[in-house]
Amino acid sequence: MTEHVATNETILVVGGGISGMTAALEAAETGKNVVLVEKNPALGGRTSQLYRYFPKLCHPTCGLEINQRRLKNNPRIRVLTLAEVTGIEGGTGNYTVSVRVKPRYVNENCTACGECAKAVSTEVADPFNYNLGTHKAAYLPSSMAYPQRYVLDPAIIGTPEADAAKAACKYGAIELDMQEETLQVKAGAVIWATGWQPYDAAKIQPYGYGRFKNVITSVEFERLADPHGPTGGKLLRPSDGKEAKNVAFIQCAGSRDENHLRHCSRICCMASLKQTHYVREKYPEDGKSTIYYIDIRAIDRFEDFYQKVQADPSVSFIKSKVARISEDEQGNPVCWGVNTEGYKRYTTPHDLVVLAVGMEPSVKGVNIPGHIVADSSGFIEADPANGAVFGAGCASNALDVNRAVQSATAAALRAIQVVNKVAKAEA
Amino acid sequence: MSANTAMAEKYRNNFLKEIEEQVEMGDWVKMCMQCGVCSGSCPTNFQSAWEHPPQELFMMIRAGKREEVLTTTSMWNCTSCYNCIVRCPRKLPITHIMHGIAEYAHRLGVAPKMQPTRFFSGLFWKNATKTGRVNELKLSMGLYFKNGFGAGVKEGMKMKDVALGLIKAKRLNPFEILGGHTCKDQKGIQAMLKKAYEIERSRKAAKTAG
Amino acid sequence: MAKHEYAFYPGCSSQKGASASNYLTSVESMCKTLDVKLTEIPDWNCCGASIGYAEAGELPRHVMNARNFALSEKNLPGQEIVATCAACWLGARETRERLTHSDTLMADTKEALKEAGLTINEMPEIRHMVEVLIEDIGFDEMKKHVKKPLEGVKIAGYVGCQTNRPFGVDGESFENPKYLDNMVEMVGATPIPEYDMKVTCCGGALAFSEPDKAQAQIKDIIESAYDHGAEMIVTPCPLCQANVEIYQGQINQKYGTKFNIPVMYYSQLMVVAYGGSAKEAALNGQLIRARRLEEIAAK
Amino acid sequence: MAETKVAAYICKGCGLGERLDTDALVKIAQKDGKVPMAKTHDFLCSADGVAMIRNDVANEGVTHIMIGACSRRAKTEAFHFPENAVARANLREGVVWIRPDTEEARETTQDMAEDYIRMGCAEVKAMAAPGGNPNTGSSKTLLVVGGGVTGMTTAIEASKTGYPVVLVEKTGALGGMAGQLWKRMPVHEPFKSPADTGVADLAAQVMGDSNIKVYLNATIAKTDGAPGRFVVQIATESGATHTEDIGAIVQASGFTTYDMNKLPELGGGKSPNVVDQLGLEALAKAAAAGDGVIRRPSDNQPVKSVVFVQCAGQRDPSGTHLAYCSGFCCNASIKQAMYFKDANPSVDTTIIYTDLRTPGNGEDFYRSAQEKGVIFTKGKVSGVQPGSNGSTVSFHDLILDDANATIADVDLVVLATGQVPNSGVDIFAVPKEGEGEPEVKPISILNLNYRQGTDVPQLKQGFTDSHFICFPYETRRTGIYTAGPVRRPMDIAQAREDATGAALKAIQALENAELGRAAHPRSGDLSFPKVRLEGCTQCKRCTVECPFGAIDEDEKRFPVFNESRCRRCGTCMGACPVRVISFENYSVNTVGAQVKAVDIPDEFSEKPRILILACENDAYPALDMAAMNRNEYSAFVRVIPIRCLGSVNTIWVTDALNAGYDGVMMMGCKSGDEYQCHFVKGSELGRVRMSKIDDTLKTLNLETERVRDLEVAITDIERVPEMINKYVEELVAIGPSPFKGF
Repeated sequence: MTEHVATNETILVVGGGISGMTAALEAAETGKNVVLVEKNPALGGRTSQLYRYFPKLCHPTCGLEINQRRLKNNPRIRVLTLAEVTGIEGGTGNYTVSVRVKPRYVNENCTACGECAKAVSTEVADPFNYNLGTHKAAYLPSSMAYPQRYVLDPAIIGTPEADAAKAACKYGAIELDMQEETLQVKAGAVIWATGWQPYDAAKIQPYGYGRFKNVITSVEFERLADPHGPTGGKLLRPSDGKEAKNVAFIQCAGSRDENHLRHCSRICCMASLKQTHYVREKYPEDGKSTIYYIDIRAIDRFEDFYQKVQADPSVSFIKSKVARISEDEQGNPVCWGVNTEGYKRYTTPHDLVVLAVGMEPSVKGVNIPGHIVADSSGFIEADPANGAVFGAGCASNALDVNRAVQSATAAALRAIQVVNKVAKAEA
Repeated sequence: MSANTAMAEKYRNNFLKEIEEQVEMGDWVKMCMQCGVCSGSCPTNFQSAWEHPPQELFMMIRAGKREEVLTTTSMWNCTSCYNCIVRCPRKLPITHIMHGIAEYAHRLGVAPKMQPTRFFSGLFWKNATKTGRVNELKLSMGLYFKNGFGAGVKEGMKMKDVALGLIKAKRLNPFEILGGHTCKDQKGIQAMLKKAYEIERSRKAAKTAG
Repeated sequence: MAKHEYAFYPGCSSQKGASASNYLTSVESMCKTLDVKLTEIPDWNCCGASIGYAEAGELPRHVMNARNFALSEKNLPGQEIVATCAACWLGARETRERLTHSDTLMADTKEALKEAGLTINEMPEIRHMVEVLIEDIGFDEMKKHVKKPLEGVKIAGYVGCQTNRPFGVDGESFENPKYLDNMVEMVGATPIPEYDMKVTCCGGALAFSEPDKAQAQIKDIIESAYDHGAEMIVTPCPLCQANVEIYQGQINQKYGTKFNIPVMYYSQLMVVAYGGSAKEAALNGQLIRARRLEEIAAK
Repeated sequence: MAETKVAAYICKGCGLGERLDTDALVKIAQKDGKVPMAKTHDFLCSADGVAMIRNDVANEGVTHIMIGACSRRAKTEAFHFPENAVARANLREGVVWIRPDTEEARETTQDMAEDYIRMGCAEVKAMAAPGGNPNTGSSKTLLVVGGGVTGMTTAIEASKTGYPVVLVEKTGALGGMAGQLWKRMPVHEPFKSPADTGVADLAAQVMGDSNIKVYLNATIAKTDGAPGRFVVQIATESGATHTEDIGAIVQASGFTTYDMNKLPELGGGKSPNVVDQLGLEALAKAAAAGDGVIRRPSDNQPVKSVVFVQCAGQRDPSGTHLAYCSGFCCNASIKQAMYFKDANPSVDTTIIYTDLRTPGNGEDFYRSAQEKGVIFTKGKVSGVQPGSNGSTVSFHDLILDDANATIADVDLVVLATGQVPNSGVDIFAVPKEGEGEPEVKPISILNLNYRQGTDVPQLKQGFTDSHFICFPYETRRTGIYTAGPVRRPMDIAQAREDATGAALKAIQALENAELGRAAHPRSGDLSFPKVRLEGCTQCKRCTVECPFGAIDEDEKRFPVFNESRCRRCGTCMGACPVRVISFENYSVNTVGAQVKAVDIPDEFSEKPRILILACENDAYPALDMAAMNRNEYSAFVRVIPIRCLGSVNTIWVTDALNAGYDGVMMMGCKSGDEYQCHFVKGSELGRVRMSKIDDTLKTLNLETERVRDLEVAITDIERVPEMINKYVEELVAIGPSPFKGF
């Protein structure tokens, strides 16, 4: 990664998750200059917070390692972290994009030695772990963090803690007077890859997320299973740290629901099928999973994964949208509902309930700077009216990783087509 | 030919269409995706199982199980708590559909005769519309005496304490039996309702014809 | 002139000598304190209630409510309609929704109304009394008038169904509405926010037609109140109040329980807190007397 | 290139200065490492430190740089010297971060650091800065095989990007399967009704594009060469063969529908009134051409009732039919039901499904169908009995739990059969016992003139999909990408997206080929395998084992390296028994020299030495992250990162054991069906090779425990240190290697 001046032959990629990184890398490896804008202090996005991928059960960090190596070796990509796009002016082949960059308070001198963290005692919520845990106010976002550079939480700026951190750094890496700045970046095309956010489970009132400690979301469950996570990879339930051996997975938590998300989020069925594997992996003896579903959407080649899980005696499937959750004296969440296959009523206690929360675009169509055509869920549509702003990955649809990467690769080509035209015109 | 057989004839093998045209909110039935949230949300279904919970009724309607649907006691268990409505991911007005199917079965005279709520429901409406306002005493008496005088006295005795309590608390007026609260313009109300029934009947007939 | 004026739709159960007459009494004294003027809609009629469905049919049901709208518009032009009864409020609001969204239904309704020499030109707002209290008066104003805080009285807020679903009070959730707890707190008593039966159905009209089914549900509602240490239950709904209060004896017989918990209206709590007499609060209207409140009222 | 001058730079930052005797390290570099120039710096990755190195390169003629600082994964921007050979001795993550900061640990920690300096110096000397593969081709033309939606989209997108395209279609017209559809499912708000397929428009664009050369009624007779320099022979109907110079290839050979005649129990082939989805599209097209009424084939009467049977011959675990779900069929049946409802709402349309699969906005399409009166029934169809006036569909109604549900007098039954990929010859197919030749012999699509077979390897169920979730375009034939339903079951929308992505990858491949650069996953790598043919014994291991089919054989059975097909994994190098294959910056020597550079204490020292060969993609990062989390492990191990387990040459292991190492740990990625090796077969081949090492151990009469093959994932930050420490204990128990001190 190096600094190069952005021109209208540059491709600007918004979002440094797997889609944004892919789009940036594919474009750069085809010889184009790219500016990659990420709002978090490190690249990786949503997938870097997953423990395993379906259907291979391999680890997202493995692909992230490869992509980061591609990035480190490629001088054509300029990465801006803690940066957000606030405006897009101009048109196809000639955009000026305003990028607001928040202060990191740490410069490139940082060697990630960790002395600043030792000097700081303030703990702040750890968003990488969906706030299930905390970390120091001087922190490396994760072991895979790229750039591998510490961050100071604004909470301690102006406090003695910050001075202590500065004093602890031998390399002059800490700059407490860093200010927020807004850059104007020229670009011929923009790839919008801001990805997705989990639907706010608290809005699904009958499930009592927020009221019942042992009702959590599928993304939080990923962190529990991950060795890098707050429990060091143990499936312990939040209320009392008890081992969660009897786990319920509730599908369509927000999705396929006109009171919440109208669309099907596509990934949740596979994600829950995958997560039953976590339960079995951690508790081979007496782990037990129950999936409450409307339709199991193990689409195309994923079907065999579904068939494998179906064959597993520790997993049971109940065709039912759980009506409500209550809590019993032991703090077990109790699922109430009717199995619609032959009308069987149930009120079943579990150790832990995992809500397979739906996907919504992190930036809804209407909130994207510029006039972008999006569907009713806020996903960017492919539309000539969008000029050279191309949606990629989950900003364009509810996609699994594989499809998101395809989408990002396609978006890269569309952007390249534009900057090639610009180059031709200028030649 | 009874109203029921007439309708059965008319809609032969398309019970769904019959429901859509003849039942209030019936055109929503096709929108159900069988998630079962209504059945799971229904309080009486958990206190004392419905023969067929809402989502199953919807499926039975699509499957043309006319007889079973119209004669079941199920809908009559609805307490109008509206849990199903607020939770349905397809926004089906389930409470109203339940009432609608019940009303239709009642209209066709195939609803279970002895279903107490069916009886009370009719009784309530007659009571309320007779004078424009509900006469709670007559309402309860009417309910207790539905199975004749003897049964009525027995029922009434069961409720003796409750009744006396209410009277003592001035929340039940024994003299209501002699009239009680009424609206002034009863003539107007009757005429208005008569018209309303006419219109509704003709609208439904129109659909049948169409 | 009063601070707030509304067209009032008391509903059948609130009439003199009817099952919720104590509700009306307490509401009247409450409104006096808060300077709210309720003018009864002349010759109003029954809303039909949800239970009327077997005979009501669609149009007649809406016509009944529409008649009240018409009367209100004619006699109390420009005033919002306020109901104290959950069923009346819901019935009227449903009619309002349906008529606004269906021109046919509107036309048919007007045609029927003609027979009673009435018509509707504009749809009135239909408010429940608790909406008026929370949105128009506000907790701060309500609190100002508290003279005798109901200190140490632990009260389970039982919201029930029809003031809560499908419309509910703005900003409240269907599963865990908080306004009733807030009102309990406002009058100086101790709420029980974790009371988990607050929106469970009392069985509604089935209490009459199929008592066994309804009473099974009522039992849970009362049991949970006791489990949470409540010494009384408060509700905004006449049918809830009646069902939960008057069958306790029968439930005790059937299940061998020893239920004897007073079930009050929010308006009764407020009147007592506002320094009103037991009579003004219609405490004599309880089958199960609320001794604690009577004591406070007597002070 | 100027003569070699090696310099060693040792950083004192990040606690290295405090925890290690860096002056001793400098001496080691000079004495044992034999480097003429060795320096320390307090903060080597700082601008000043980097400037010092640059200056030595510019003014002191330094060509080879040995950096003793942090992991090669850290500070890559600072230590970026593309012109030079660079080795990194990992003193931070590799030494001080995994060792306790105690007096008693100090000596062993220092030993460790000194060895890494020795290894770094030895390695860098054996390296050269890679110059790039000279054997390049410069064709910028894309070959697209298949003229369906996928192929046409690829061609159009590539042309739009400025690259000429040759499109080969075996039939007489463009359009493929989509060309047979009346309409497609909508791809824009409001997702309520069927939309135009857009096929005619695509075909027109292709035909009107002077940059796209179209061969109809044509097939690929032969494909020779490599990315950038493919030579493709195209056979046409006339019998004439045309030769095209091609840079990269996109195979969009599409699918055929599953043969419904294999489903007699569902009425397949039993009645003209039982059709598959394509059959219905034909009826709909005919209707559209006429009065718009879809008629039943048997008697041309208007269809009044139709039943759609989902998953017909699909999602079948028994192995009789397709095991997978084709993904598009639910939406397709919904669309087709709308054909009827939109024309005449009184037609009864029922879709019988087990799981309705309408992802994304398909949910709106589903709702729209319900609004239009399409009836959805969750059930399993057990049979379709065609009769004189209509068929009877028997099914198990799963909601009403009625095993004997039926729908009678059905005018038309539509079987939603799935997609079967046209992926050519399965080059790895092993004919099953007893079975002779399959009834229809698969016809090759590409006719690759490759040592390893004529077509692209298949992944599962005949699809040529990538095995990698993060990298959907990974085929095992560099510069050849497959797209559309041949790769994975998909609908039109996804096929078009896929086609566009494939076009980019193909363009990228031919551009890289011209620059002599590697493709993914070592994209940009300029090193490439060099072979000393005079030493070659024609054993064929490299040609057989190369996971990417990069190596052919000449008539004298010598290996022919096609560098631009190569992915630089080094599997050939690992396979070669006579060690004649090497890369400029990665060879038997670069690793071997490191193995030998380690100072082996005598058997009385109680300081065992264990060699760890760690895959640079997963195991090495795992060790780094273990260090970042300060998970300590034994000071007796010496870690060497390798490109892939497949590149491990057994000589390294035997050398190590001969040199007196007490044990060797090999850390590679998961192999087998769910392999996680980035070079597909690399780790598997490496393991097969190592499984044979036991014989060698016996001949040396050493315990088999002395070589340990381990599967390591990148998340094993807790597990790896534990494994290391356990292994060290085991070896201590066994006792020192008898080969010490020789």
